[in-house]
Amino acid sequence: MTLLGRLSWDAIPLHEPIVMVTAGVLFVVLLGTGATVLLKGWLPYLWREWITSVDHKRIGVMYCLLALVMLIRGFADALMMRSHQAMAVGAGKGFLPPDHYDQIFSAHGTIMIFFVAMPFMIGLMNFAVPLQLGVRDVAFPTLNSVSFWLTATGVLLINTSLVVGEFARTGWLVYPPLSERAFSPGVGVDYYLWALQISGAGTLLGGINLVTTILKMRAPGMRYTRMPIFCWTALASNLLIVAAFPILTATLAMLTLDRYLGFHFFTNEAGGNQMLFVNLIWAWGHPEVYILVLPAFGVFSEVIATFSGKPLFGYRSMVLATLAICILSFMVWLHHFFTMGAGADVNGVFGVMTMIIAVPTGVKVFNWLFTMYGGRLRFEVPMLWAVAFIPTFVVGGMTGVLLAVPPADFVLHNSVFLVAHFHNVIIGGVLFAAFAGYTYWFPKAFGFRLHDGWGRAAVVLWVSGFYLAFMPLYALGLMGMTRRLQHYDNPAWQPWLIAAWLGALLILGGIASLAMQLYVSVRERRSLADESGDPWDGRTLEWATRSPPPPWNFARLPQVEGRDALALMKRGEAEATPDPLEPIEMPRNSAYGFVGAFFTYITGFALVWQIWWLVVLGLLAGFATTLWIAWYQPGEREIGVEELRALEPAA
Amino acid sequence: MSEQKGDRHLDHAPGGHKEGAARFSTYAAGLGLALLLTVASFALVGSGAVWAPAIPILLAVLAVAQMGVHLVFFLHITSGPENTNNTLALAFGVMIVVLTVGGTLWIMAHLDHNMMPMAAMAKP
Amino acid sequence: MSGEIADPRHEDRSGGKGDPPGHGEGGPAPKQVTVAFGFWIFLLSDIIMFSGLFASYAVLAPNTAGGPAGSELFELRLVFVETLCLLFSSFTCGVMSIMAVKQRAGATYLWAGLTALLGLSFLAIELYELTHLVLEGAGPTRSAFLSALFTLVGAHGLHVAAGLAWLTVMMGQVATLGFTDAVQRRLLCFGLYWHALDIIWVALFTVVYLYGVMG
Amino acid sequence: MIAARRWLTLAPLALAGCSAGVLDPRGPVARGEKQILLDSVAAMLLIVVPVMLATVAFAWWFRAGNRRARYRPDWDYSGKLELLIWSVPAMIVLFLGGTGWVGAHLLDPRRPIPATAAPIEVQVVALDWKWLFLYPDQRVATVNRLVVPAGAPIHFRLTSATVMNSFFVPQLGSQIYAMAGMEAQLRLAADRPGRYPGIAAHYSGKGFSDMTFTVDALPAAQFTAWAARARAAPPLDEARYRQLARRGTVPAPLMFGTAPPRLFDAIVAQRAPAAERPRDASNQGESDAEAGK
Ligand code: HEA
Ligand code: HEA
Ligand code: CUA
Ligand SMILES: [Cu+2]
Repeated sequence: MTLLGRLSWDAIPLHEPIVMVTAGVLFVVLLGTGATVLLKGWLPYLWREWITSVDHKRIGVMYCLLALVMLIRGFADALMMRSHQAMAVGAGKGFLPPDHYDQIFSAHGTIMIFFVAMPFMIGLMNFAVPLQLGVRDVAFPTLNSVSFWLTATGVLLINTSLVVGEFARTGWLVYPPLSERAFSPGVGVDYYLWALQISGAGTLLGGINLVTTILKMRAPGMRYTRMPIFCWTALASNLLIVAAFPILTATLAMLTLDRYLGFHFFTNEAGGNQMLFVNLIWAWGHPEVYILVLPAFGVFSEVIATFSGKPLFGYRSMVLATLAICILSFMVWLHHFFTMGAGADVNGVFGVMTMIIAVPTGVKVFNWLFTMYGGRLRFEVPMLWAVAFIPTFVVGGMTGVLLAVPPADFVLHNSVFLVAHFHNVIIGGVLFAAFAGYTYWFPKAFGFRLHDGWGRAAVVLWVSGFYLAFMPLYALGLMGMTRRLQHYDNPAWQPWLIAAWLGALLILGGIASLAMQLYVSVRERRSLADESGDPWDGRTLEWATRSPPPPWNFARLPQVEGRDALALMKRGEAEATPDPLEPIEMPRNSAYGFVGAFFTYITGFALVWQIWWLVVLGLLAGFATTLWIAWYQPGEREIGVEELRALEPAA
Repeated sequence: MSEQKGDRHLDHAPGGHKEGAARFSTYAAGLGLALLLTVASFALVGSGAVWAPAIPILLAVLAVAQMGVHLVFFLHITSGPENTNNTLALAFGVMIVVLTVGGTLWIMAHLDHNMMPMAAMAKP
Repeated sequence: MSGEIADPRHEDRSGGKGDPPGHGEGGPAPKQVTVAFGFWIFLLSDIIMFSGLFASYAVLAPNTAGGPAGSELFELRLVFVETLCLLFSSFTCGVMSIMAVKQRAGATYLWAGLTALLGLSFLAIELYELTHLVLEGAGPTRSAFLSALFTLVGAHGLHVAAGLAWLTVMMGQVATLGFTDAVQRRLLCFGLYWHALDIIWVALFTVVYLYGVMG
Repeated sequence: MIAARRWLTLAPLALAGCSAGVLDPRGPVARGEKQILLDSVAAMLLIVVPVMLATVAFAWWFRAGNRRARYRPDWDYSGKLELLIWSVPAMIVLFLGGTGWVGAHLLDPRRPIPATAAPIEVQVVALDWKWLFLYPDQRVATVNRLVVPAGAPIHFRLTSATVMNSFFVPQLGSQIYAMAGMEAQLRLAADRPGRYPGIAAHYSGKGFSDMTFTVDALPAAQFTAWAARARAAPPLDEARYRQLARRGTVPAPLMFGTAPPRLFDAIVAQRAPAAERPRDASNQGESDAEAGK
């Protein structure tokens, strides 16, 4: 079988019913979608308006859609784990054999972080930042499409592992030596490595794009001190991407060399050093969690200010806190391995540095509170998420700071207390922000609001489900339960795990409400329509254009006179003098992202299975595509004043 | 060339040239300085010119100086206002490099020291 | 004033009367500035990637696992020649970009050719050195130290090779498309890339070779 | 609502106390750590509880429908408040940071525990998926059962013959990683005789969940008697070690009368006899026979 490398029929897990049923369902859904698209003749539309689109709004929406699809896989895994652990006590071994269980928690962590939380946050930033800055697109629209399709390639590759081969059984951060060839000879880790390298490249390019956009592409008058706070957090988050992802690239590359070419970076033999991997992966991993949470803070800042009918309190200290978190997040990574034995001085320094992050974060929390103070609060769904977020996140932050105290971490490390901590900050922080931002910007993206009742139901179910699912884990952690257990012997743990399972079921209800909300809203889109373009009485520039915005966002770039630019205009303090329209140039669509990603996928798949001829072929094809684009770049299209006037009667 | 217009304003592309500046001579000067520093570095090794334990430090200084030469003469990074963004980005990058490399070396040194086998000191 | 900035991507139309573009007052920066700045950020991220490799090399350098150490392997004379190649190529690359700005195609080819020649010589020497090591039994699988060495040196070498491929493509573009704005921007980015590789090499010859021979 | 939240966070603390976890310490290290844990939580609740109350209070009072609340649409800065919101968290962090710093030093895993009794040496080897305990002084060895004298400090030296793991007895305190080629140190002590569960706290592959052990703290005299009895058990010879080192779990604890001298050092130096089967099968392999039967 040298022609197909390591690939053979054995790679398809025919003997595992759960996998085969999942794969079957997936296949039918994909086939059905494909058939519908073809039969209804939607393909040209999809190709023209979405797949080859370089419009930041479309790309943002596609990122969020991708996250939504992966949510289903990530949550299915979570539900399986919770159900399994609820019964795997003593002689009962649950329904998942260790082989499968170990794949599930690894896949859940990997997918949730890389393919749910990341794309969702990136999608929101992609959509909202150029609008808030008052410009027409990101700095490099074609590159933006490339970033998205590389991320999608990573998603596709990781999901291929469900059907062809296996997933890694090493936890979401593939610690060696367990992930070395000696202990994990299968393709699971290889899938992980290549999927992350490919999507990581996309993320890095996206980060460069947004940093450049924010620093170099702002509407006239949009000084740094006038930027909406979401743009500031997006800047900080993308700076972290630019700074942290290269470290991940290097680290994973070294593990790849170990596995593929027999190098000895992290092996047990020949002087390899596994601690080096742990050190490097967290040098990326800690900044990563702030990459996720900083834009979340930004979303809440916008939401709370808007629905309080007030400017954000303490803008300057908000900016300062954001930048402080951005920089501090590179000085704390050792707190993930206090128990490796670096000694008291090192542990002490990194512990204290970690706790210091609580100060700027606390400042943010207080600023939100004082924004609400003296406001006129409207409890629309985004605001409900924000109000649920503050107390929830504060608990998660508190347990985080507790873990930062080295002696406390010595007994809590790797326990389910830690699992509770990070779900507390990720769900209570990042996910709630994702939902808030989704509800908040949805009318901007599609021209109609989301259904209110189902949104409220989702809030209630998610919040109560979250508490029920994760508070028991704090207790279990204190009772000495460690993470990643396929089964356990202590019957005292079971009631807590059953409670956690019920909590996960409530969350399932929350997810169902979100799905219902989307369905109902699309059906009733006429009655939910928003003609004004400004459904929430917004304060920032994205609400100054119509919904959905035209491809060029603004027929004339707005002139910014101060912070909360739109609020000022509404007060009449910044009267927009109607300048004459000017022709604008819009980038043309490009198939480069999609075609390039296709060849990247082939290359990635071939690398996983070591089909070397296909690797060469894929790389050559990718290179040829790049040459093609270098010569025949679609370039830009000028939209003349007449055309513009016809398309934008209001202008 | 419409691109050149940007140069009149206070915002420079990294590596962009100022109009009319003697650019050939800039590169020549950069080359000369870089050669000087390189020769000095290589000559220093194994020469008895400096107190031996100080050589690594001196080499590091020379390397940093040479990087500075490259930045200024080849990449045209300056401290002028038109370069603020470029310089700030560079400073951020340098800070990250210093933090990760420095932190890694510090952490790994402590780990190695603490976990050195008590009995078998000699590495196999 | 807002109407004057109708085109965000192409050029600045503030007419020089107001504040600089891209600094918040004058609207979006001209495309040349955005592209070069974006590429600059990319280079910084690349340097951070190398810093991960450097840190790993520094940690693993003592772990020779009974195999040869750097002081037994490195040949400083070759490294010196390699360094000269790169330094001179940086100079020729600089001259090439001057010629490109002046839109002198012939001179651009000439200096690009020199740059490529110097780059190729660098690669040839490096390749010779590495194969020599492998043949001596000091290949990358021998010890953690050698794994890190080959990876660090190899990553830089790969960057140089990629740069040469890029340069070739760019000359093709100059020949077929002429000195369009897009080609000029790409040449500017190439220049940045090539000079950045030099900076990494300075760190590399100091940390790996000079420190290495001192043991 | 807020009360319910507080209850939710605090109840586990109260309820968990009665079970064999970190809130039920049985040694000086664990006791110190529990104290630090509770102190830190208390210090943080000082600020966290007001934040939660304020959230609810502000949200309630400033709702759009409340006409009595004063709407101040331009109030977005106050220097005094800014000072307050930077300094109050800073003070709490100062306290926690100080505690953390001192605690990191006083409870450093390598730091000797002050005691009158002489410390006992135990060498710990993480295998796939079992714990091997070597007693260099008593010259005996056990698997998955750690027997120690109560009251005496225990000095552990830990390594792994395979992947990374973490040695953890929740009721005795601090866990620490066990890694191949390296030798970590840890000092714990049990106050009183008793039986405490011990776990592998770092995922290590297929058999990880079964990699548990028990700690039996015996009165000093009984410990000596136990060691004497243990010496009568069959020896841990090379063949036996190879068998142990191979991947698989053991159904019940094992005991060995003698162990090769310097076995631990050989494992650290990676010169120990190899596992019985070559390392072809993974940690996740399909058919891992149970070792040591
Ligand atoms: C979005 C994700 C996210 C966020 C925001 C955080 C935020 C924080 N995290 Fe968390 N963390 C994770 C995701 C996150 N974490 C993940 C995924 C892991 C585990 C990965 C794995 O092992 O698999 C982890 C693990 C982890 C550990 C390692 C534990 C271990 O492995 O043993 C530690 C230890 O210090 C820690 C600490 C912190 C701290 C101090 C914060 C702080 O930023 C929190 C700051 C916020 C507050 C403190 C609340 C608000 C502040 C106030 C109201 C002011 C006053 C408060 C005080 C003065 C206390 N985290
Ligand atoms: C973003 C990160 C993220 C998220 C959201 C979750 C969500 C959940 N997680 Fe996860 N989890 C991790 C990251 C995450 N987890 C990581 C890193 C690990 C460690 C893995 C390892 O050990 O290696 C882990 C491990 C982990 C475990 C293993 C614990 C152990 O080791 O013993 C369990 C057990 O039940 C669990 C449960 C859950 C549950 C029930 C949810 C559910 O409550 C929530 C499910 C969430 C959703 C389904 C919603 C997400 C949707 C979107 C964001 C899209 C937006 C949608 C719309 C706008 C409509 N998680
Ligand atoms: Cu298998 Cu989920
Ligand atoms: Cu962290």
